Amino acid sequence: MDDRIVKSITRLVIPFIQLYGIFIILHGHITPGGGFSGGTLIGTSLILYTLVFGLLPSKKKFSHRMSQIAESGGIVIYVGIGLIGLFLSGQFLTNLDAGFPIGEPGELFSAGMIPLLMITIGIKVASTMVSLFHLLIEGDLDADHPGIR
Amino acid sequence: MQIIQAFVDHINFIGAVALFLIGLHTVVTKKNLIKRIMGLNIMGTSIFLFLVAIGNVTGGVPPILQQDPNVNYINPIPSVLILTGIVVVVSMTVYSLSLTIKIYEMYGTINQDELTHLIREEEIHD
Amino acid sequence: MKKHLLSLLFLIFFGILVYSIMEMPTMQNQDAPSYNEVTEYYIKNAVNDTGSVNFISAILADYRGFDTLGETIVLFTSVIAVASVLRTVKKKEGEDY
Amino acid sequence: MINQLPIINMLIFLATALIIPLLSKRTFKITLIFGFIMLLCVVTSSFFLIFHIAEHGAILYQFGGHDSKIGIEFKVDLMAAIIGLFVVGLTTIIYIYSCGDETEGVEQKEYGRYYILLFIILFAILGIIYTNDLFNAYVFMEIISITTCSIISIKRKKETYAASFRYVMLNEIGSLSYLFGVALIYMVTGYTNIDWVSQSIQSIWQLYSINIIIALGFMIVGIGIKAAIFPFHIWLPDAHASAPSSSSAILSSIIVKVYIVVLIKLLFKVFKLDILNHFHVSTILVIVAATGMIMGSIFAIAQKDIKRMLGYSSISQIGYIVMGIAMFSSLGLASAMFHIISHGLMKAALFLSVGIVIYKKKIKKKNDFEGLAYEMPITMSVFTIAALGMIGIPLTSGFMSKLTLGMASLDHRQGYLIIIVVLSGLLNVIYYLPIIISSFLKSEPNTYHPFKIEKVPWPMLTSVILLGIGILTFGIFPNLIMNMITQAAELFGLI
Repeated sequence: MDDRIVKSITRLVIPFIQLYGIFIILHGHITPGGGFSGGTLIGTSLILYTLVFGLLPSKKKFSHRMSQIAESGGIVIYVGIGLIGLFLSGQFLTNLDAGFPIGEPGELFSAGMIPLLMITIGIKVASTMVSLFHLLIEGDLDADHPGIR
Repeated sequence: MQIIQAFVDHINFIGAVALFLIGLHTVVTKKNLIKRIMGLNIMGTSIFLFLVAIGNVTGGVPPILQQDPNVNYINPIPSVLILTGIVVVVSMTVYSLSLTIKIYEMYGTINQDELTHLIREEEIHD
Repeated sequence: MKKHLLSLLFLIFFGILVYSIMEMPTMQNQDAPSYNEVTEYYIKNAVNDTGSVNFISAILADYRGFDTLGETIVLFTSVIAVASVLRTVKKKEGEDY
Repeated sequence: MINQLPIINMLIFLATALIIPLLSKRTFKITLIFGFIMLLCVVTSSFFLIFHIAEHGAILYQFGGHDSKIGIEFKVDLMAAIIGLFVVGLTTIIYIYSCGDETEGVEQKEYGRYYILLFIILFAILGIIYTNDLFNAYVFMEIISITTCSIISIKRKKETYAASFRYVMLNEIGSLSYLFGVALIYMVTGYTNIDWVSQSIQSIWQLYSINIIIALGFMIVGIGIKAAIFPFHIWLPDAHASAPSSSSAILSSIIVKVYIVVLIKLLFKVFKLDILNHFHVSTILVIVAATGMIMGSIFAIAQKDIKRMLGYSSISQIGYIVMGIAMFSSLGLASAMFHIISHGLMKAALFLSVGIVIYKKKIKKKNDFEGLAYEMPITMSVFTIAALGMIGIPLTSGFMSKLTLGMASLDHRQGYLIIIVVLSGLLNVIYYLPIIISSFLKSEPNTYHPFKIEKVPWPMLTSVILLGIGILTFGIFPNLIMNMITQAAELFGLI
């Protein structure tokens, strides 16, 4: 798409969408929301970027390699947090008994491992959304014009 | 009159069931593959609506700790189950969409009837 | 003809389900059988158990955290599955799984 | 420490799936060896688990240290341990086969992904077997369905996509039906943990019987679609015929069986006999199973494509398993579990030996098997053993499972069921025996080369031989596992 207004508005809006997504992820244990909603928001902002600026610039910003790392890394961190619980307290995915700090309920830094898990889920969901969208678009391009790439 | 009252009282559940059957009907009868996928999504959504309706408490507040100790919280568990379910349905949708793209690339159609016809022709051809 | 028969079948099924909904415990208040001691436990103790003010997050990431692990794996799987269907062979080395 | 074994087994598979992409830069052999070592680790620990559980009773494992009422719980009882070992062991054998299987549709670059998906399937299977939570089972069910669909569609052929699209659709309808059932059960009980649900259901089912019956119907239909129980089998032949051979073996001998295990859990742990007898579930299941046994065989006779024929044969064999379950007695359950294992071995052997033939000879039709045994004696011998097992000839494990099933039906005062078992066996003869006879005895003069034996890659041959030995072992010494299975079946508290 080659439209100056759309492009500049998108440039303007994307940081705010992402900021809002990060806000929702980080406040998952205090306010409604959490990893899924926030991750989807961040993913949507990148999808918007793809729609406006095209596939190639977007892939430069968020390559397959990067999304692979984000996806595998998300699970690895999740399982790692679970394993901390297993070693320190004897059960997989233990929260407070494993020594995660409870903090002051209602504050940003509280609730032990929950914010960590939320961040993990957020990263994972965001990268999954984007890479699924990219994959579908690429597949569609191939289906319409075989041999374009 | 009583029947209407009963309908209004159970409208969430009836809506959920109706959506479930609409989705199932779409999946079973429609020939367009994309419409089938949409039917599956409608089915999934209907079940989420059903779960939300189970957990709902009239006049309740969202399950986030309030200062006032006398408020009625809605049941948080169905919401959690839905959050998990949504993601699952999303990934299933994406996978079936990718298959649709590939089927379109291979056969040039996304109509189930034509597809069956083409596959049968190929089998005879072998 | 077949189409109408199918529609009729669905209508009958709908009727059965609506009838059975009338018999179900559909009260939307705290007397519902699903609003039992488990829910009350969560509402009463989730803050002390997990430190999270949002009960949904507490259940999602702590009490039922294993479900959420399964769900992240569903996402991971879906990416690999879609990639295995759609990504064509011509691509650079080392960019692949 | 032994309490942690179930979760550690699962995490090993998950870790393997995550490490495989990192090994993509090196030669593929390293990945294969790495995966094999991991599988062996889990096989060993599953052995430990069985002996531990047979001695000390079921392992209960609560995630996060929460009470089973409010958290998620694993309950590894004897049946779960046995099925777990069966799944992992059989997958190891199929894995050995798949190492030698170089082309068979899957492209070189897809190998890594294929094994990632395979290990994620194993993770989810162990989860669904071990878990004691209805919703958790749903999550794993979805992982299994998405991965199985993609190990079919990973073979980039035209017909594969159409087959796996149909499989996805039916699978998703099945999962959503199951989820609807879970929602209905949650509505009246407020729990998702199986023990608590069943405890709660026992006291309230007369009050909300309509909820229970609808939930039961939706869940049985949902699992029936996934397990290809007779009227819902339409996805199975296409999917089996178009998938790569090792995927077909996994699909037919493991995935379908796992859903049967879920069905067993659902019937005998959640709903229990009172409710089931009240709604006449036994009769319905017997009818479904009997029609499946007969119709599956009849459909199989009509097929020309050999893999499709094996798929229809699977439908009829699933009928045997469901019939064993439908007797609602511990002998019937034991026969069902024995048949799960023996059919797993036999169907894997059939699919893999046919896979070798397809790999080497590129033939798919039944009629092309003439004189093949002269060129591939070992493969065709294993094929013969497994096919005889399907028919139910003594000395094979298939005979033992049919014998137990017959005994169970006599015990259940339903002796007429034996007629159906025998009839289905005879139908099996009609479609298996001609292949065996034509491959061993018939020989066209132009295809007959008495000393030209085809060279087959050793991993494929090893796995097929292992399966053949397994079938004979369980046929000659059934008590190796039968005692344990009977012990496991008695734990369900049936008559």
